[in-house]
Amino acid sequence: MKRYSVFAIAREAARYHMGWERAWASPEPKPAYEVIIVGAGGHGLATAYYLGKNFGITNVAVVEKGWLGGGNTGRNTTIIRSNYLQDSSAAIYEKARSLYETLSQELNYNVMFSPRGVMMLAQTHHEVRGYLRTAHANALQGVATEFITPQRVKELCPILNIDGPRYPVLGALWQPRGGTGRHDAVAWGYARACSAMGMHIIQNCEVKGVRSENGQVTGVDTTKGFIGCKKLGLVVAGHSGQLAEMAGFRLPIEAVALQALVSEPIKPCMDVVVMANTVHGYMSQSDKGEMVIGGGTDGFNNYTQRGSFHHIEETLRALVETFPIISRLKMLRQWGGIVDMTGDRSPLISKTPLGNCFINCGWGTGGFKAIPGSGWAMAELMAKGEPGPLAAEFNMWRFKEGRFIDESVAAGVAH
Amino acid sequence: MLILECPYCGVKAEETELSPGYEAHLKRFGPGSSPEEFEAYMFARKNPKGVHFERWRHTYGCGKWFLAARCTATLEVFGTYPAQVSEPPADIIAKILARRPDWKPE
Amino acid sequence: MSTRLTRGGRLIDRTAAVEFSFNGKRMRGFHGDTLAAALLANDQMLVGRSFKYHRPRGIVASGPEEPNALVNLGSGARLEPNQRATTTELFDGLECTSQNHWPSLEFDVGVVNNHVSRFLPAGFYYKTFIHPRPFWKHVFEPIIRRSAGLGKAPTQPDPDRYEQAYAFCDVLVIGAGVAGLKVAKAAADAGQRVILLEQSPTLGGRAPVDQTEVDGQPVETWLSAMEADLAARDNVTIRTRTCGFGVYDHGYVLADERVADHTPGDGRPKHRLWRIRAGRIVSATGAIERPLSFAGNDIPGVMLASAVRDYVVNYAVSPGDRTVIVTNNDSAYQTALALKAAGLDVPAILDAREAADGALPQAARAAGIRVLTGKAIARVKGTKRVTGVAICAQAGEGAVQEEIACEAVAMSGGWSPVVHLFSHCGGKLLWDETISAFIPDPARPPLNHDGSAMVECVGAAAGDLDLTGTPVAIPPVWVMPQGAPIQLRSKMWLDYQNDVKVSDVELASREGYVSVEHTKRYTTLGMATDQGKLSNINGLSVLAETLGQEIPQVGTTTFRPPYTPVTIGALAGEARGEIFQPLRKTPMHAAHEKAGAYFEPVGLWRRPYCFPRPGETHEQAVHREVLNTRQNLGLLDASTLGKIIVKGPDAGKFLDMLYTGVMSTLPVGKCRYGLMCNEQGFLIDDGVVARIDEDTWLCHTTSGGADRIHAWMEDWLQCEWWDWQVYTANVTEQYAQVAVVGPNARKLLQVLGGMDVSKEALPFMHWADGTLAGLPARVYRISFSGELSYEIAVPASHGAAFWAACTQAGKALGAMPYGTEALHIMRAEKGFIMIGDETDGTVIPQDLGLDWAISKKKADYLGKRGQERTFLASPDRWKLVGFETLDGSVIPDGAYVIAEGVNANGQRNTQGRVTSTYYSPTLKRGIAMGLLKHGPARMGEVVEFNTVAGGTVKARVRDTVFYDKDGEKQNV
Amino acid sequence: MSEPVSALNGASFQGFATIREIGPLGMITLRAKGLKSLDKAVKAVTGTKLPAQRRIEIKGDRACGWMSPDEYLLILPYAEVGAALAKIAKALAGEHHLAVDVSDARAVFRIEGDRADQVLRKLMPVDFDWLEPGELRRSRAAQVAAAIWQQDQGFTLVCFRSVASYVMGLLTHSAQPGSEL
Repeated sequence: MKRYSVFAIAREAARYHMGWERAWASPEPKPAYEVIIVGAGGHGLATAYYLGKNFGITNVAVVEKGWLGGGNTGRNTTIIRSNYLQDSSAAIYEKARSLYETLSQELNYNVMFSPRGVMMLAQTHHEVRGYLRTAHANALQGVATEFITPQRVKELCPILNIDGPRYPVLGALWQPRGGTGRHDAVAWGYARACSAMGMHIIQNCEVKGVRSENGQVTGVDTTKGFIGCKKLGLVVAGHSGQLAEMAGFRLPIEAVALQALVSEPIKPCMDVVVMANTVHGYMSQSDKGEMVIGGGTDGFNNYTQRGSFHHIEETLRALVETFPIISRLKMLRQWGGIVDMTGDRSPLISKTPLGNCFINCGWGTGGFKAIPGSGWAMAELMAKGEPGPLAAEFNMWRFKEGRFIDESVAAGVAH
Repeated sequence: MLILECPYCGVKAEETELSPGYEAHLKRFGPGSSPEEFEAYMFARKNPKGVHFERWRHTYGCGKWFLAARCTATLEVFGTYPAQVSEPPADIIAKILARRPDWKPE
Repeated sequence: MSTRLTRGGRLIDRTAAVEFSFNGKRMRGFHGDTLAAALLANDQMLVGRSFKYHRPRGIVASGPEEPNALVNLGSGARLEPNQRATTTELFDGLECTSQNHWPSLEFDVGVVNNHVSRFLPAGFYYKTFIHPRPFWKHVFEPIIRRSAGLGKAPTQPDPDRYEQAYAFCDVLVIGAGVAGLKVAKAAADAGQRVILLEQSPTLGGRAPVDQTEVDGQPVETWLSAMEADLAARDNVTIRTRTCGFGVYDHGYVLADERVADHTPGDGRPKHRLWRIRAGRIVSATGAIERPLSFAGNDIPGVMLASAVRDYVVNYAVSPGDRTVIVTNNDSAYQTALALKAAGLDVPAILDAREAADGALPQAARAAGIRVLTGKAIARVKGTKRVTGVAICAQAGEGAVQEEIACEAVAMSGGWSPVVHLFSHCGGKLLWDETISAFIPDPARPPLNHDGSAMVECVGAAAGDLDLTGTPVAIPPVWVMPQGAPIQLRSKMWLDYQNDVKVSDVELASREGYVSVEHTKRYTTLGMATDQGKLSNINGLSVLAETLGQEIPQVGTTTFRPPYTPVTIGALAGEARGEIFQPLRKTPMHAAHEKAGAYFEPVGLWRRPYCFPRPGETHEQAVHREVLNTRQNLGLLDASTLGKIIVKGPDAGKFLDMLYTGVMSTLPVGKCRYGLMCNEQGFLIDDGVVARIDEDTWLCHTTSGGADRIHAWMEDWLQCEWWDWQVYTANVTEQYAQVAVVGPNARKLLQVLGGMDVSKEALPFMHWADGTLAGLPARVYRISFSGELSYEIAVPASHGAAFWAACTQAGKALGAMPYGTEALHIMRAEKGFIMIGDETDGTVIPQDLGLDWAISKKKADYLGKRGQERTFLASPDRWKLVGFETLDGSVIPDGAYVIAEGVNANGQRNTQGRVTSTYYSPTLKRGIAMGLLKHGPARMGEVVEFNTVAGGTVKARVRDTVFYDKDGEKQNV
Repeated sequence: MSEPVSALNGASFQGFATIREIGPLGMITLRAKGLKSLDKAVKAVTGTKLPAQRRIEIKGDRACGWMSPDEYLLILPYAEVGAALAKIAKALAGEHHLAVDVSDARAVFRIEGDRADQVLRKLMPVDFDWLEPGELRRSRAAQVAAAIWQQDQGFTLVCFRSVASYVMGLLTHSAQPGSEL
């Protein structure tokens, strides 16, 4: 792998950039691999990457039915934060966030992690108490957050209308090292690094069936034929249910549409990420100048990648009230993704009823921020066959015991 | 932005007049049921990419719950029917089969 | 120079001059002009700067596809960034400024990026700015952000109004060109209800510019007749200035009507969002001309041929005295003829095709225009405006054969049907070899709710580019000249706004970003504000060429709404300020406002948090309210509490399933506290239930719970126990409810008069109907504060009067109103739980020591099975206890009880948390409740709570009742 | 006894249509289905027959509207509600039903004028072209529940009392002069 640097660019500029090599190879599948990961989104690629990096397992194929990074990795609002309430959530999201801090250097690919700070507004007294609880939990979890005053909120984000009138800002939970990243670059950077380790990323290869013998997985049938494996990881977000069905089990999951939108680009006016959960809206400004806005989920099963527009309207109402200056901006583009919601809205990183078949799914509306941590934990689970501490609580048997990892209990939501 | 006809009042209601209620025809398991039965009742949702039976409430109308047969991949609606049944009625099944000949009722 | 012609201009009114300003420079135009036309008429060729390299940008197009001519429109509170000059109607006093430059449009420091553009190829930022690590956030990113971003951010709230409206029709036609008009008429003839939308102010589409006749009639004659015909019909609604921008499932279409953009400040809504439900959608959205890729095709003065034609014919604006035409198809010859007809010079038509013998080329030749076939532009000369072109052979590598001086270049690379609306909901496209464009596949349309085709395209949108009566063929010409070397390719712009060049797409392909989505994202092709209307197909074809694949193999990108950007204010609609959300008010709301209440939101309700007096802080007010209630008399507006009537032969059985306790045995006239759980077993609501008569109960819920619990009841009754005979009614708002609380409570009721409320007549946990202060009243003797207390329900229409009567009569008894915070403190002093404080959706009643409210005898209730699961039945759960700090301080809200050591993830172990913590003015010290592992077994133990500052607070575990443990105060 | 006061005390607005808050009206929610004496009970209170699906039967200042397959809205003078409830109780004695006074839980608006429908077309996802005289439509006005029907060259709109000022705000916004559709 040729290293990227400003010198490399200067060198290439002299020859009109004709000498750049492919970021990742596009090989045809081998008959078998030690590990197959289904799904070349951020989570799948990160899983492969850490299998190689942390466990030396490089005989890995990542198969993808479309183009890599083309699912929710390329459709989210790129928020990175770890100010979660429950210990197991905070652990994995903070692991992810801390890996993001150095990911550009590690991958030699600028993923543009921008720790510009994330604030979650408290706009009711109930929300104040909820965020104070999270702040106390975070203090014990090693997650740097603080509860800040309305004045500090205004200093950090001058375009916010903190005086209501409907929901005056009473404070905010502030994570200064939260922020945003460049979503596509995360997938591309991991893909390039995986490819450099000799792993195969096989795009346009849809899995049509999962084969097993004596309760152990043996491989997958794909549109490019059968590919054998000793271990199989299913990391396909919105289509987890379909893959699980092929593998012979049912997941506590429903697939619903989640929407987002961006405005036309304007000059920088907002340096932080703001989430306003009372009114259900969140917003940040991208490096291009677009206001990046997240909406809500539909309440019905949906695989179309199209949500219902009234959710967009609700979000925009809320945000115009919170950020009055956006009223005269224009919505440039809206889109939807299919998210898989579990019974407690927390993910699964788990063994499954099928031997050597592992699942990583259920990230709901909050998966992007977790990618490095999720891949790290999934790689550990797949390499060792047993979960490490990061994944332990996220097993799929917790529902039977009633052992929820419920983040909605505080005022927070899992975006 | 779906429209579904409420079988009680005959209104072609749009989604914003309705509240979604996820999977229909769930069988309740209470005290005495096994851990597996109860878990399945609570969590093991059918999540098909295709024909799905689901609950809707005509919240901004007559307030009644009704059931819909809908395709989750195309959002086509095959029909709606009152909630007081434990399985999809035959006419709804027929309507689905007319448009999805390969579909197999459970 | 570009200028206004002395005659012509079908859309302008030369008798109505309009003054406007651009970058502070005063200019003149005419009524009917677009801003773009008026700028060109004033020789304003340079209108902006590009995104990445800050290159000079001029007007390219004449419609919503314009990528360059974006301005900051207006000023102050009415500033609107990124306004397209090509679709902005000119009005008197219009002010606008150009974007993305510093210090000025003419001299822009950012253009340095242009000079080092070789070092800034597609995706350069992924490959650099990696070291040193903190520099991305603090150095590189701020620079990138500042140089990007286009228009100015507004700084003030929007003073304009917006509104929305619903419409329904059988057939919705989007686009009122000839094709759309014909479809609308046919549908109307068939008796269908038709809505016809047109984004521009006038009907006719391109026909008046591009055609002389329609159906054998002169085009203007045909149009006026058609317009009059449709306008006269009851079943046709025509809306101009209305862009149908998005098609959504089940025939739902959103359209943005620009009601008052051209008459700002006239009091009308600025925009109106139409929410249209259509049986069938017809997309008659025409086609958009494509640029050609030749070196220097981004220099101001290079325009789409159709746009040049529009400016000449519609606005009598000349782009320059000498315009060179470059094309791969016949339609651009119309531009040559139009220019010629306007008396302007066309030095040459460069046609990339080897032969051009159609009617239009023949007409051009006949008009004396020099037509050169097989030719291309090697490069355009000029920097801030075109000065000439160098000509080469299309088949070659760009060797210059001739140079021609000119002031403008009109280019046509063919036409792309506007298939956006067909694609929004999943309609699939076909590649049409004849016209080198994607067209809608009628066999794979988007589906409606009934499985029928939801959208069909007609006219040019369907690929029917037959404008002149002869079939149109457009051969592919993707790069000009065909064998252009990299030096030229790196000067060929695909995306003018985002500065994406042919060489960038080739680089992406070389690096393996070969999925069209990868290419787009890597290069930012098509991500600009025109969303690729001009650039997508050209970029796709370059990608296909580099991959050696056919275009349809490479695929197309998904079209997402909106078709053109839509003002966010229009999408928010009327919902701002006072009507942002419903604000629910109790009948006493006005009285509370008058009394200076500080309100807090509780769901959509507003409830007084406290009633501060002049000079009092909220905290002081709350403490005064608590003490006064405990010592004298407090009045609380409790109207928001949910009240649901449950009646029927099976009502008792039903409530026994709903509540953890037994309600069927409650005697008539009595009240009982009840808990409701969800099927998981978690506590979701609580309240007092009163038995009204033999088969009627009244269930009180929390303020936030009324609608939710009513819906919950109906859910079970309709979907599970539909054979049970039970009716419910939510009567929450029928009653105003006042809690009269404190030692003087009974006295107040006696003063109001009308009912015997003595201890004997109305014991604790009983209710009675009667009359108070002359009003029909239901009095509940219940207490949430530990004091002698009555809750009195009167009809809401009398609520204000009753509150006034209580306040008036209470004066002598020391009555003061109190708010929700005093209520919370008093209930905490008594150890009463609060839904939302002690519960958070993961807490079961058993955790809260509420086992007394759970029937052991019942075989079933909602939540019982859930509570039997291992984790919920575990003896190790955190359970409710009281806490008092050793030093009397208040435990911080949200604090956790720390435990020894750390867990496997290195997080500090915990063993509990505080759920309610207050300074008790009654006890003059901090009090708290919370959940603690094995809590009830640890009375007297000292535990440590954490603080966010890293310290700890020591507190002793105790029972939860801090005040009047024996209930002597409430049982008087 | 004080006079009953409606939510907005009779507020009004004159735009391109006239908006008036009226009431309080007497209103009874009657829940019952398939009872023999139901017709009689309704007739005794409102003087009308039992409405069919989605209909409202109006007679002078009284009416009976179909709210759902087992729910009717009875409208009558405010002062007569007590007596009416007694009549219903008597007529339906021994049969499973629920009749309850909701007069104070509601706010009622009149929207009048040639373009009254346009005010509502801005707020409700209802096809007013097909709303028949005598049809009662329950739906949504912007963000709250509302029921409407045509009556006397205008529309009557019923919503919950607590959101009366919100609904007045909506109607006022929608009826602004110059914003005709």
